[in-house]
Amino acid sequence: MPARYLVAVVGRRDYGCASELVCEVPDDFRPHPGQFVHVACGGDGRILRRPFSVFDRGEGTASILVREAGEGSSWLKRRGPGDRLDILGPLGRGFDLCAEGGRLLVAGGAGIAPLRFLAKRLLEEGETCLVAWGMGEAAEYGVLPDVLKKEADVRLACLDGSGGHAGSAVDLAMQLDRESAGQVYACGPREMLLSLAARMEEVDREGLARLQVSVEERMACGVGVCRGCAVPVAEPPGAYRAACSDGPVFRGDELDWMRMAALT
Amino acid sequence: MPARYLVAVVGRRDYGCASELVCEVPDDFRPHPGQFVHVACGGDGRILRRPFSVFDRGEGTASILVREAGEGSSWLKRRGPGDRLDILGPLGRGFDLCAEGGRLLVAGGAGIAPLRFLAKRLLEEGETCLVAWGMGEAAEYGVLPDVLKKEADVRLACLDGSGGHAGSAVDLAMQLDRESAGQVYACGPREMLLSLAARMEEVDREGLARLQVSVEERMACGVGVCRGCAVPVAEPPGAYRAACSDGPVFRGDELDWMRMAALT
Amino acid sequence: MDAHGGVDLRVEISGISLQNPVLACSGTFGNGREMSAWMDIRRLGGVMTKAVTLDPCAGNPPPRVWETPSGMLNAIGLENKGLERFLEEDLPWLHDMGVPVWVNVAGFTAAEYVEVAREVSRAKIASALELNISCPNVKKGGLHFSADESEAERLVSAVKGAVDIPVYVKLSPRTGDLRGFAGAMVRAGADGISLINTMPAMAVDVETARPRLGNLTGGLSGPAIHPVAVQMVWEVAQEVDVPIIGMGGIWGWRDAVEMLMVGADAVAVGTLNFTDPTATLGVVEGIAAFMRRKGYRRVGELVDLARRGRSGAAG
Amino acid sequence: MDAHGGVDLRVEISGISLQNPVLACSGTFGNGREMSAWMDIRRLGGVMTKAVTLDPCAGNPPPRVWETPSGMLNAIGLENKGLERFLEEDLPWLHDMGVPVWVNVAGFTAAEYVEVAREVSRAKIASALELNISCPNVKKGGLHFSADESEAERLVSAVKGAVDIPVYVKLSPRTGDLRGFAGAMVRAGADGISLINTMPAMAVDVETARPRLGNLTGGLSGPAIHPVAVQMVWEVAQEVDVPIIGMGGIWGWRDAVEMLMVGADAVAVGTLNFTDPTATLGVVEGIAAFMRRKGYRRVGELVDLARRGRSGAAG
Ligand SMILES: Cc1cc2nc3c(=O)[nH]c(=O)nc-3n(C[C@H](O)[C@H](O)[C@H](O)COP(=O)(O)OP(=O)(O)OC[C@H]3O[C@@H](n4cnc5c(N)ncnc54)[C@H](O)[C@@H]3O)c2cc1C
Ligand SMILES: Cc1cc2nc3c(=O)[nH]c(=O)nc-3n(C[C@H](O)[C@H](O)[C@H](O)COP(=O)(O)OP(=O)(O)OC[C@H]3O[C@@H](n4cnc5c(N)ncnc54)[C@H](O)[C@@H]3O)c2cc1C
Ligand SMILES: Cc1cc2nc3c(=O)[nH]c(=O)nc-3n(C[C@H](O)[C@H](O)[C@H](O)COP(=O)(O)O)c2cc1C
Ligand SMILES: Cc1cc2nc3c(=O)[nH]c(=O)nc-3n(C[C@H](O)[C@H](O)[C@H](O)COP(=O)(O)O)c2cc1C
Ligand code: FES
Ligand code: FES
Repeated sequence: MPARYLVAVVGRRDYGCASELVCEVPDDFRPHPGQFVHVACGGDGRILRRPFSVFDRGEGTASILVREAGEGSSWLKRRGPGDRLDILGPLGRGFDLCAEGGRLLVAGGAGIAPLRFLAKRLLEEGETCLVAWGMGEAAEYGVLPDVLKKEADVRLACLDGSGGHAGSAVDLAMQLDRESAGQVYACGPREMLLSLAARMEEVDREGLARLQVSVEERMACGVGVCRGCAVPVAEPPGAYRAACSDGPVFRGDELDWMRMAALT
Repeated sequence: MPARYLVAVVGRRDYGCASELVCEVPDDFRPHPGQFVHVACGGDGRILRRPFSVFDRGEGTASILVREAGEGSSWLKRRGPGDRLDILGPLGRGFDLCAEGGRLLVAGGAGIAPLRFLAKRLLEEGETCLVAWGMGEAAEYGVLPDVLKKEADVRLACLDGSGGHAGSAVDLAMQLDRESAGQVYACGPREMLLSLAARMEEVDREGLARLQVSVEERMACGVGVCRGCAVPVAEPPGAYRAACSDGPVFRGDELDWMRMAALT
Repeated sequence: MDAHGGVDLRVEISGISLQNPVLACSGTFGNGREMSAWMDIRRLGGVMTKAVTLDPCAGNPPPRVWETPSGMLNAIGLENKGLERFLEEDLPWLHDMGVPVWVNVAGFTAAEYVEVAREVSRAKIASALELNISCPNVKKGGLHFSADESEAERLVSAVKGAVDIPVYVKLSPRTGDLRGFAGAMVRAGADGISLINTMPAMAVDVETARPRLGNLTGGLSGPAIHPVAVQMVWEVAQEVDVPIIGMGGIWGWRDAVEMLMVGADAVAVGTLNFTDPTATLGVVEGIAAFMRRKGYRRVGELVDLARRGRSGAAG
Repeated sequence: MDAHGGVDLRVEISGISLQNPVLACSGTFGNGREMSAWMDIRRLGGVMTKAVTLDPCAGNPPPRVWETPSGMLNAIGLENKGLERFLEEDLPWLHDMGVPVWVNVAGFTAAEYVEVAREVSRAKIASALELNISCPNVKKGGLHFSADESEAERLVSAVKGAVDIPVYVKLSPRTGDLRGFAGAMVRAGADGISLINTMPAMAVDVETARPRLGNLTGGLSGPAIHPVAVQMVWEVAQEVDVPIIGMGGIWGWRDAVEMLMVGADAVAVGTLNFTDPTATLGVVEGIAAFMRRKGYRRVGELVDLARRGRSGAAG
């Protein structure tokens, strides 16, 4: 059950442009991979919470990975032991883990957050998975790639060629395994999701049904009441669903990719 | 010349309900007793600065005494070494030091701030002075009374009888020296100033001319442009002057005490 | 009432009994169902539903929300399932919760308002209607009525003629002659006034020169507009004799008490629900604690106190 | 202009040449003298003076200011030394600084507005007038004109008939039919529009049930109202062809650029002056830096870009 928690930050690990904030959480905080927490990010006239995917769930702790993107995330990234966070969660519909065949996880930038948690869970459940993680340059997330490589089969794609595959995460993913994966899980910038969806559709008409994406949309409430986080869906035509409560994870064939592409 | 400074807090001393914040200031920061600084008090949607009297000016430092009165002062009171303050100052018209005869300083609560600085300056200039400081109970300002007693002749008045004179600062002051003082300097809550002015007027018709009060009025700009800090003055009738630039120190006979009393 | 330690929070407006003066604002509480995962909505004074239109409405293209200093913009665009599903799914559910319900009615033409209002009234399980003639986020209907007093009057009388439950009219902060407008609504038959809706507002990303909202403009809500709402309630309360529900940036019990003191009979909490889904109940508790501390026994003692206090002082 | 690294900040509106598009708002900059202790006011695009009334005006009883979330209330009540001393002391001083001056004119009757306007125009050293028909803090005059279009029209034509310098009309956010009102002002002769004035607003201390301001109600300014100002400029820019000076909660260069992009020809900085008396010049520098970074050479390229950008995209 989602609830409001005031959690103590018990650790912070800085990874380049992002920081992992480890918080003490009670046992009843049971996130599913792909779910998020809605975090109050300080005062300064900021009245809305910010959504962050669950990055990890350990013994008595859970963590988020915060990339600085603006004032709220910048405030959050600077928290550390001694601070408390006001969070709502876990929220939203996470990834569907049931699938036949291999799993391919495609992350763009901080989109690694929910996919890392997913990968851990999949491995715990005895599944195999392959992670393609794209970023601008190899140093962007500090030592995080090395940390994650110890946990799972993580391959990097760097746009500037400074490490791993030289190019995008989508290119890398398609090279690695575009036909055999039973399920492709993705999280990243909208452009990345658009290009991935297009490539999946190229493969075969059912490609989008094998895709699950976690979308980023601006949110107010995070709990399904404001309709602020509208995502264009295929059915009924012209309709929207709520990223926060119907998502943030959608099956590729649930979304209206044409209208997704038209959004700025 | 007043200017905007970003000053480093180099010390904080807690005195019960108030804290002294000691800041590093450049040499060209030359406050006169009774002048104030206008301090930015954090974010949280607080867009206006808060005025605080200069409490002390030492070697390369200046300090203010902050009593917690609301959200801004509460934020300010919690600053300490490592923090920086954004201040404008020194601002306003301070006390007129020239006078014949003894000086009596009458403070109510945190109104001690400008009078402490005044007393130090008077003593430095070889004048004598007597300070009557009123508060609710003797413990309210921690050890500050003891600290100040080492510097000057400070007498306490506690409303609850827990120390010094049992009663108000005004009562004490009138007992001490109501006729001989060449100049009476006062700072404190409006009610205190009203009662002091009434008592001074009782003494003789010129009593108010021997009185100088530092008034507290809500301020926006602090520099004389918004006319937000209006203080009712005697001449011309019905007119107001600006606490921030015409004051905060006014001669007793400059003010319209009838209209002062009508304010809430 | 014992639940609040000797303080009676009950309020009766337009013949509707509220157990306390705190409602949830239209559009900020869904139709109650999602919020019931977070709180016991039966403890509210009342719920004002998300706007209901005749036909289902997909709403505006995203992005639909943007944060501003101490406020937020929204341009949801009346997304809702339409009258039929509202009457089937949402209204009965709310009714079963036993909480008074103000159904927020919107339309793109006057005829649509009237039809939605008539059907809701016919369902016999809504406590009242709230006519949303002040939504800044639709091209037709909505705010259009707020700019034209006589059209708004015609709308209110048409709706009144079609229903037999109380009709509240929700005012926009973009109203020129506020007193005149409020008075005209009451003369046209309004049983109560609610205010304020969001303020027309806008933000542009200077890096791209693009508006932050898909709809280009939106409505401002939250603490930023609270002082505006207080002033408007104060002004309208001097003009009309019908009950007033005050809303706009209420961010805790203190803001709610302030609204009552300037003349609101009840208050509604909006954007704060997004920051804290249990906030409404905190406001109820806070009002009760304030009343206990100050020795007030009934909510009515607070209503209009800022004015009565002064005239008392003057008299 | 070399001073700004290849970027030309000059703007010409109503035949008045401004070296940059940043003015200081009326009432937030005094008449320049106090501010000149903090900055070189000759570097401003222009100064809009504190309201001038025919007779000296003592203003409202204190308290006159109160802080609200990301905003402030004021009820100064047009305190000023009156026309005569303004013409003797302040206007010549400002003129000597060589900075364009908009004289903000207020009155308690239409005749007073006209007389002040006539005398200022006669002095031959003011660049333009700004008719303050939107001050929420006086019982007569002020906002009263904003609620009545035809009275406002008569006032504008009467003033126009009495002066030979450009007349700007300052609009209130409490205007119902904004486009209609702005259009009517231009047809009545307004040479330009400035907006927005403060929003009528209020705060009450719940502990005492007393309003926070001596005047009971006041005007809200600051970042809280910025999105409202942006929307209003956007709307008025679609209606009128005369120059627009945009103001309201500008809190840095970004907000100023935003105002230009929705259609303002120049901007004015208000409440921010209270927080930082040198802020206006920071806004000028910030605009220049933005233009350099983005490759804009003239301010005019920014004006209305949010609309032009879109129509460009659509066309
Ligand atoms: C379901 C979900 C999960 C997310 N998980 C993560 C994560 O694990 N790690 C991470 O670093 N970021 C994550 N994000 C993005 C993160 O929420 C934004 O970076 C953050 O809200 C930016 O806030 P700001 O105040 O720093 O930026 P500003 O640009 O100042 O924010 C202004 C407003 O826009 C919203 N906003 C801005 N950028 C985004 C965005 N990309 N997505 C949604 N809203 C945005 C803010 O919430 C705020 O309301 C996630 C977003 C969503 C929707
Ligand atoms: C010239 C001058 C000198 C001062 N010197 C000192 C000093 O040395 N030490 C000290 O502790 N206090 C001093 N004060 C009072 C101090 O400025 C207020 O306590 C402080 O502004 C309260 O801000 P807040 O945010 O905590 O309270 P809030 O009540 O939240 O403030 C809300 C608004 O009201 C204003 N305000 C509230 N109380 C006062 C007040 N008493 N006077 C003026 N404005 C007020 C605030 O500035 C703010 O704009 C002085 C005031 C003035 C005018
Ligand atoms: C996201 C959102 C959706 C809203 N939808 C409606 C609506 O459907 N009908 C309506 O009358 N008001 C609607 N409003 C306005 C609110 O009911 C309320 O009048 C306004 O937000 C001011 O209150 P607040 O500042 O407490 O939010 C909406 C407000 C928000 C923020
Ligand atoms: C203290 C104060 C005094 C003002 N006085 C005047 C005035 O005399 N005439 C006028 O037209 N506007 C006056 N205004 C309104 C401002 O000029 C400006 O329109 C408004 O404050 C919005 O801008 P801002 O949010 O940047 O302050 C005043 C505003 C403030 C805050
Ligand atoms: S953020 Fe409110 S419905 Fe999704
Ligand atoms: S605070 Fe602005 S004039 Fe004094």
